[in-house]
Amino acid sequence: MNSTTSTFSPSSKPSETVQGVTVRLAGDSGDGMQLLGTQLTNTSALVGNDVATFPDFPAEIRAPRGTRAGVSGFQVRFAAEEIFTPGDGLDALIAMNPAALVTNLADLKDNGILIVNSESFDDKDLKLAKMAANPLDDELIQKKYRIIKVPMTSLTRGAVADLGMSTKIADRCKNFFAMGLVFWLYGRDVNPTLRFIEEKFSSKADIAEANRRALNAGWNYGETTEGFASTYQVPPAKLPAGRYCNIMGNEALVWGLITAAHLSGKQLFLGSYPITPASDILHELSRFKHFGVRTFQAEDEISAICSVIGASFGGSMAVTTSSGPGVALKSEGIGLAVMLELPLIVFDIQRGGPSTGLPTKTEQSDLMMVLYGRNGESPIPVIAARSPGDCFDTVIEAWRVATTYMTPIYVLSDGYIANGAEPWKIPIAAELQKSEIRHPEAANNGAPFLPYKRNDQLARPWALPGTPGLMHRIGGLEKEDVTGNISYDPVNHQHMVNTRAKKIANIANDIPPTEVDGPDHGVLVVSWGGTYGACRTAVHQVRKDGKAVAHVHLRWLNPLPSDLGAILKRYKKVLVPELNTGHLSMLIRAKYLVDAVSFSKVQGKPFAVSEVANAIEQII
Amino acid sequence: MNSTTSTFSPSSKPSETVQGVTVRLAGDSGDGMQLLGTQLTNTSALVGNDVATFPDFPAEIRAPRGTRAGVSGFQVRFAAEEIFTPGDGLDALIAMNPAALVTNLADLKDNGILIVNSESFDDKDLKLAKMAANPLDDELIQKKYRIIKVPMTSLTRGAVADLGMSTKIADRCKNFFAMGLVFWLYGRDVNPTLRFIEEKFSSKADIAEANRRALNAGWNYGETTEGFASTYQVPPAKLPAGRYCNIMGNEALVWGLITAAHLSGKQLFLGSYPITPASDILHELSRFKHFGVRTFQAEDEISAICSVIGASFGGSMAVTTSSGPGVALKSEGIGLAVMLELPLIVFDIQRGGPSTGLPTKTEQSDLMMVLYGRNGESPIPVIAARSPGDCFDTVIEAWRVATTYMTPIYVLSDGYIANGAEPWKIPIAAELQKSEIRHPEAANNGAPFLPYKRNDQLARPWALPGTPGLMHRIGGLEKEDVTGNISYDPVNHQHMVNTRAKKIANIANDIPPTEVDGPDHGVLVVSWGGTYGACRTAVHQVRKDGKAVAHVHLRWLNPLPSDLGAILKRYKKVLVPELNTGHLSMLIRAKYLVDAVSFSKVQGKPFAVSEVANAIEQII
Amino acid sequence: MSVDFPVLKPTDFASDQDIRWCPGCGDYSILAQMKKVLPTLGVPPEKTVFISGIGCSSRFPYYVNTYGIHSIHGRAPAFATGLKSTRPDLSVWVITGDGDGLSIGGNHLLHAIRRNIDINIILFNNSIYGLTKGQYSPTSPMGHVTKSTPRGSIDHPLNPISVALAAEATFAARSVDVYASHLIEILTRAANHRGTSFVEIYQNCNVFNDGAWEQFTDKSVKDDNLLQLEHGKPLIFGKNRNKGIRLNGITPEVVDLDGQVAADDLLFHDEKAPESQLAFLLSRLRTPRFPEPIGVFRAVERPTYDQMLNEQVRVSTAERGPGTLEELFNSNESWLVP
Amino acid sequence: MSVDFPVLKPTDFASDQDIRWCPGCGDYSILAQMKKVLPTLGVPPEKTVFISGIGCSSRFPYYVNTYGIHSIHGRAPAFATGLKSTRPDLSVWVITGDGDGLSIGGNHLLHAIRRNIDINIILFNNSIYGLTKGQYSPTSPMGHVTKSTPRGSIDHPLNPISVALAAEATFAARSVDVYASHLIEILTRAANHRGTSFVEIYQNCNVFNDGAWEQFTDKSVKDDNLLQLEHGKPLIFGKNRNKGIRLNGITPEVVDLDGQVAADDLLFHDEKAPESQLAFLLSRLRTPRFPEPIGVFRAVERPTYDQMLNEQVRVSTAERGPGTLEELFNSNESWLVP
Ligand SMILES: Cc1ncc(C[n+]2csc(CCOP(=O)(O)OP(=O)(O)O)c2C)c(N)n1
Ligand SMILES: Cc1ncc(C[n+]2csc(CCOP(=O)(O)OP(=O)(O)O)c2C)c(N)n1
Ligand code: SF4
Ligand code: SF4
Ligand SMILES: [Mg+2]
Ligand SMILES: [Mg+2]
Repeated sequence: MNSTTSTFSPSSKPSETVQGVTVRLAGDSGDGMQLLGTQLTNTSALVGNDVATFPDFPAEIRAPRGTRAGVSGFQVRFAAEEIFTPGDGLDALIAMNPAALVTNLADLKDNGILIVNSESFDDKDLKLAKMAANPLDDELIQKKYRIIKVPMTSLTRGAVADLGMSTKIADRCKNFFAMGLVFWLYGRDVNPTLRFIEEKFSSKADIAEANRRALNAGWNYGETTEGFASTYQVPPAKLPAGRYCNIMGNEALVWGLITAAHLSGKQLFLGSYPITPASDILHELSRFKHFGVRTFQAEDEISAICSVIGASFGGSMAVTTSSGPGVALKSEGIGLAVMLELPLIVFDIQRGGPSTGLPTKTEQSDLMMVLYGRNGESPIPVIAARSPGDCFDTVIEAWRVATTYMTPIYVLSDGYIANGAEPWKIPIAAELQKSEIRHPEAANNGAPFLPYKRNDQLARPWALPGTPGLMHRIGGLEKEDVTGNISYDPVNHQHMVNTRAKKIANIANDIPPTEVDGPDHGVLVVSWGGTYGACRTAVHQVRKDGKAVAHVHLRWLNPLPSDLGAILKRYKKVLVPELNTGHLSMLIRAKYLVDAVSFSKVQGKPFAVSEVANAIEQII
Repeated sequence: MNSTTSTFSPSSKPSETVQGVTVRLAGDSGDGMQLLGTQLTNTSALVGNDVATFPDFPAEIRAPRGTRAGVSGFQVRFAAEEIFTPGDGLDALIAMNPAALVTNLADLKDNGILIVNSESFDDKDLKLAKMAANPLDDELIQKKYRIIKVPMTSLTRGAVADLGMSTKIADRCKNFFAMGLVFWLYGRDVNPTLRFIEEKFSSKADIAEANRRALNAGWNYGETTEGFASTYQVPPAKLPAGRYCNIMGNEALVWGLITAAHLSGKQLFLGSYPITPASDILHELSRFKHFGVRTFQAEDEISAICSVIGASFGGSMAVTTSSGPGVALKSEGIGLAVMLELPLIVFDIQRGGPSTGLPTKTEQSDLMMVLYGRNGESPIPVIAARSPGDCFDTVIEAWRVATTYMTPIYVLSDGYIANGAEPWKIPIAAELQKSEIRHPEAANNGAPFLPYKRNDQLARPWALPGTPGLMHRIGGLEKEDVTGNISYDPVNHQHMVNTRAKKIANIANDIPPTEVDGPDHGVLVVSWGGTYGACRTAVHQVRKDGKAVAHVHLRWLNPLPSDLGAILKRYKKVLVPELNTGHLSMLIRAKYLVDAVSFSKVQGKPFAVSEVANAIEQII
Repeated sequence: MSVDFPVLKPTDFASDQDIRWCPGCGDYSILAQMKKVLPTLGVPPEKTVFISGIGCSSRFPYYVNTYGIHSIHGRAPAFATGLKSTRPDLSVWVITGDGDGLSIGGNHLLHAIRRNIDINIILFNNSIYGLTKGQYSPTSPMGHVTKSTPRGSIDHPLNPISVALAAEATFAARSVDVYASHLIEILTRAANHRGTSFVEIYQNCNVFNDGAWEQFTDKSVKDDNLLQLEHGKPLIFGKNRNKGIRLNGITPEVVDLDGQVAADDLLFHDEKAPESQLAFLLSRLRTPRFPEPIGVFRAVERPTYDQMLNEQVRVSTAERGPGTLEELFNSNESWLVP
Repeated sequence: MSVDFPVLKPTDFASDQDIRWCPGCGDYSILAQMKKVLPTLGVPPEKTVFISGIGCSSRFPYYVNTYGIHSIHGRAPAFATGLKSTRPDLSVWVITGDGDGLSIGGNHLLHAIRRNIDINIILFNNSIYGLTKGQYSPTSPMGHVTKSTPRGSIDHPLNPISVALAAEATFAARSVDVYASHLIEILTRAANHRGTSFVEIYQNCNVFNDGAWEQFTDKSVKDDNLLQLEHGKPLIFGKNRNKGIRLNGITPEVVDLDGQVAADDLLFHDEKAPESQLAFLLSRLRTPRFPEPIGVFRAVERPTYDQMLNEQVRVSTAERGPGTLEELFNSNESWLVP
């Protein structure tokens, strides 16, 4: 639905215009910070700001109240210019309790705004957060930041008092009070959120009313109390014209899948087993049955990949989604897909490893696994999305390549992209390019069908069960060229190994020329995947200081673009920032014998722009 | 048992002395060629020759009689000098039927001896082998080779005639007839084989007698017929003094395991799931229960690796064995072992891939998988055996490292090593070095035990269940340094990732200086695993022609020896022959930025010496 | 369906591949009977798919001229599930072995059966790992001496029919490789059952486990060791059909059909029993104490997974109309940038 | 054993980790009862090992001060098998969930049970995937609306006890998270049983599947929905114990214990029945038609895997003498090179 024009009266207090603001909302998992953050994001997007978000929640469903482990955070940056990251330092931090404060304060800029619920800092709360003294009384903190203590609990209770609901329920509205206050502070329109409340709580009128009141109470608190001298205004960003919506990575991925299926006239089948942070793709897709989407929650990841191979054999657009440990389990099945040369997509929404690792944190440490984690010579194309919205295009390109070359393909995303959000320019459906897929037709000449007779792309025919005269058997044993019969012949094996490799290498011919951002000399920063924003921003920053720094962001990890070697040679230094111990840098060094320097971070967290900028400064 | 001195009368015909002979025995899977080959090997070893073998059998249990698919071959080279391979060209080929002849003739040297069972070349046999004409009538073949047609069927039947057994049974003795003939041709003592027959058929006296007669009939046939002008003698090789036995790769591996367990005072536990060519390790070990060996045939490879982790947690020497597809399935479990930092050995007896591939053929294409086939940053040491006998030492070294550094470790072998055989100098048990393993003792101070407090090797303590006061829980989630408690702290994660990597890298300090065979300039050939023999021989050959070629054979693939970088830099050219598409060469290029050239062969077959020699000549 | 369809012959289902099983292997007979059954089902070769795992038995698909996948070890039911869910128009068969289906593949078997996906799973039970040359399998008896158990197996064997029933099977049956006509009947019924049909076939591996089922194939004793299940009929067996199975409480016992006991006193078979306890009880009958039943243990109706999955798609589409990209792209709140 | 052992208290088994389950989760009660049971078993903490997979339930080992492994998803029984086979002196517990144990881990569960390895497997059945925030599980009822099944699940659920029995279980039992005393009794019996003890616990996930077991915990109705199994006793239930289960042929039926039907006419429970059909029949009793049994379905003796494995080692050693390296190195024919 489109945003209905709102009758929204801005604050009467003086307001200061700024180019961008970074806010983090932190509280208990139960405090509804994620909801608060999403509302602030959408509302900001609706007024035309560019936005970028970074939700960060604990691995436990509901870690104990008030503890540091239980803190859930949501960071959002909204700006009047194009932005690529949710920002490094915070302009404002809303901390609903001591644990939230202590675990997030380090990121707050000097003189930044610190809004706390002053009523959640009693001894019990401090003890839960394992804190000796009350930070609010801390001299230093009071000097360093603009602290605003708000008795949110009682104010919220007051606002909903005459609705006669239990204080337990009443207290649940606290986040809407905080929301109102934040909305006031940044001159955001409350109407979209009011609409949201109406829908979300349509069945519970009293709850809806309570939240509405809390929201307004928060807004009015800002307007009336001395605490706040002025509000801040962030003008709309100059985004390319068009209709936009705010979209999350996994959401864009789902839309991309449905679109790709639609454009290629295929039925979409997902075979998957739940795992963080990939589960939402299964959840989302299962809601699109009227698009002809079939989802299968398998008994495990092995069954998932195998079901997908079966569906692909049958002619569906078949995909499977997982993360680290689940992807490892699929290795054997994917190896078979390589041998069968059937098109399908495997999504690895990377998380912190090794083993179970850090399930809710982000990392790029599966690259080598998806490239080489199979027995034998088993080449597979690998493509990576660079941002939430980019997942849409990545999926469409992946499916085009998978079907053109008849190959399984890996699409890499990560927890940061999956749960992050950004404004996304909605394409005109009618303008999207159809990609029809040809299947061999029935043959009645009695000649045996040749399942491994290849076309110019070295792709074999995708012959579908049900087609008369094309009956054939395929399997995991090495097969004879052309006929596909089992063959143990040494020369044939060599030929097939070479052919499978060549087929994937040829995909490079389909990859558009590499776009280089910046000069053709000096330092080249090469990145891939979710670090795009931090790297691009950092490069621009350093370049502003007159340094010669260029940026290449790779969408394709296998094959690498054919022009990459030439580009690399132009630069004195090559820096490869990765959220792993240097996977891409190893590939580049091996392939091009270029002394690429790895800038590695493995902390379960995305790069801060400043970190990358410093690394660049270092090697200049 | 030791060889009893034999009363063996050599042939009365003239005999020619040669330095070495390569013979291949080829026939139907049912024809007992493997048995024939083993006997010829052992007998040759017993007379002091150096021997090397290469059995080659079909994937099917019993492929259809007489077809090319059903051909089973066994190649053995016995020599008066030290040899590293079973040889390229054949001096003699024994072909029991047309299929065996066509599939093997190409490898027979010009003027080589070709012995055939002339009675298995009728039209039916030719049809089965899909041959139009009878090769025995072929002009060219008769010119090119010294062809000897022996009516083996009727001769064998004749030899056992008065035992009154069915011709079906009688014909089963054909291979012993052929054996007798071959033994005569190369002046081999028949007594060991007579002893073997006695044991093997102790329960079936008539069969034993029939085989004995067939063997002698074959021997006498050589002695009496015109066909053979002279016999060949291969004098003993000058091997280092000591007691030797002939040993196969998987056998040496089993002995190494039992010995390592013995020397470290550990109970050996094998958790495994059958798969070619690793199954024999399970079979062999299950026969050593009186050595305290416990074998567990798991329901699958995942259960196998997990059972092994459980056994290691309990304090056993725990190992698992598999090949390509099975190893892929273990990835997730091995990732956990990395996180738990428990000592265990994973064996990958490599076979032809990808997927099910070529189960009975050899390949080195799992290297990248064992290095990188896990989610997240998951470093594991990797060591590779270079020959059948070397498996023994490799296993002992692997276990030492695994326990010293508290880490899972990969040992790589392959089908060629596993089924190949060579003479092996039997160590003096008493002289083998004991390696005792320390486990922390009971603590009663009530202080919490610190499972991730490390020693100088960065190894954590191996605290065993049953020890009072050391109770602790470990798991796959990232853990806090020292305490091992779950930790999502970014800095801690970085520290643990670095520490796990550093620990494995440190193993390089334990690796002896790299032995370089040859000059310090010119071309350096770098190899690993089962290609040792072919590469070493080829390098020597080329060097004989006065060329500057050196050879480094790597036992450790991860970490690479610390002196390797310096060595590589000394050479103008670096050649890396591998039975894969260039895994090690990629590692070398990435790590040392040396322009290593990959010489790749992926045909399910070992290198021929000539192939490697040519490759060297090419780049000189 | 078969009506308007040209008559097919076994040869129409014979592939051009030469067969790689050992001479004398029980697999040959099963293949032969399958080739006789397929033409009678009214399903053309191109609408038929055979999916197998890895093992001697799993070579099967190469020998029938239909579509087929020789997949990986133990996972065939998962491939079949993906295929049948998206292509309900196909007739999908799974060929597996006692190792492939019950060792590494036990879980997929369990879940395919409980979902009642409309496929036919044929398990070749030779109580041994054939292709890997003779290790014991999950159906090998305790004490079985094999390559990997020189002192005898210590694993209590699984009973395939019991497992299928506990997996909520709607169709479970058993036959023997060499009983051509019986095997034909069972395969035909399995093919015609809607839902997962599970069939265990006693198959002889004459190389690594010869004679494992001798007691059921040896003319002189088989009639006393086999019990042919017939729906609605009392459980009678024996060379001269003079023995029967009677219930004592809930415990079965073998009785002689002499004057005392009449057929009516015996336990009657009911393959359509809504609950599975009778079928389960029958699956527990083992020699030497009892004869072992062959035939259909259980055959009941339950909606199939593929049917329900596609029904949900149909209903959603009917309710909400076929999805369009416009609808998709506008499911989030959006704004216009001029 | 417990005699010469210092008396232990529940606190001796409490770990120093703070518990990360949601407030109100059924797991708390199970943990509390387990801590009461452990000190009574005469096994010191250092001889006790808890091994779990992945899931909320699988966090369990962190909360008991014994040795423990929080392993990977679905594989806990395999770790336990390796440990117990080599360390029969340890008391090994497996903690798993309905997803961990029956979805991804179904096959390992099956094989651990059939081998009768001497471990205790406790399955926390909340009919949902908790840790991953609410997808349906193999025990979720048909039609269950969850995150991954917006139009309701179409997977026919598995019955954990039936599966365990088909896996040849020697011990199978069921209890409910909030029935402290009953749970203590069942856990104690599971611990004391030699062989694989399988225990299913109805556990409430108050966040993603609240009230799934309400009919068994809600005072007003529970007595009519629950049947407490007692060995050798007739199957009687109901608030005023006025209802029973009677066999009609092999079909169970609910009868009122009015004048007509006496307790003696009812089906009697026999947990020691050599064959498993009675236990299986009981496992099929489901509401609303029947009350659901809790207690011990089956408890019989069978040699354990670890026992037999170590026995083979003992016997081989006795027969052939402890192996020496000299013996090993000379098992092949050898020759001397001077
Ligand atoms: C992942 C994997 N593990 C192990 C193997 C080796 N393997 C192939 S078939 C087989 C067992 C076959 O036994 P069964 O399923 O009973 O089939 P049969 O040969 O007896 O017909 C094994 C262990 C494999 N191919 N793949
Ligand atoms: C290989 C792998 N796949 C998937 C996951 C994600 N995952 C963790 S727990 C779980 C299911 C938990 O359900 P259950 O076993 O019922 O435990 P509960 O949380 O309900 O106690 C899943 C799918 C994982 N950790 N590893
Ligand atoms: S090994 Fe046994 S099962 Fe396999 S083909 Fe031969 S006889 Fe048949
Ligand atoms: S999500 Fe459910 S099962 Fe998990 S801890 Fe919370 S209440 Fe318990
Ligand atoms: Mg079998
Ligand atoms: Mg659960």
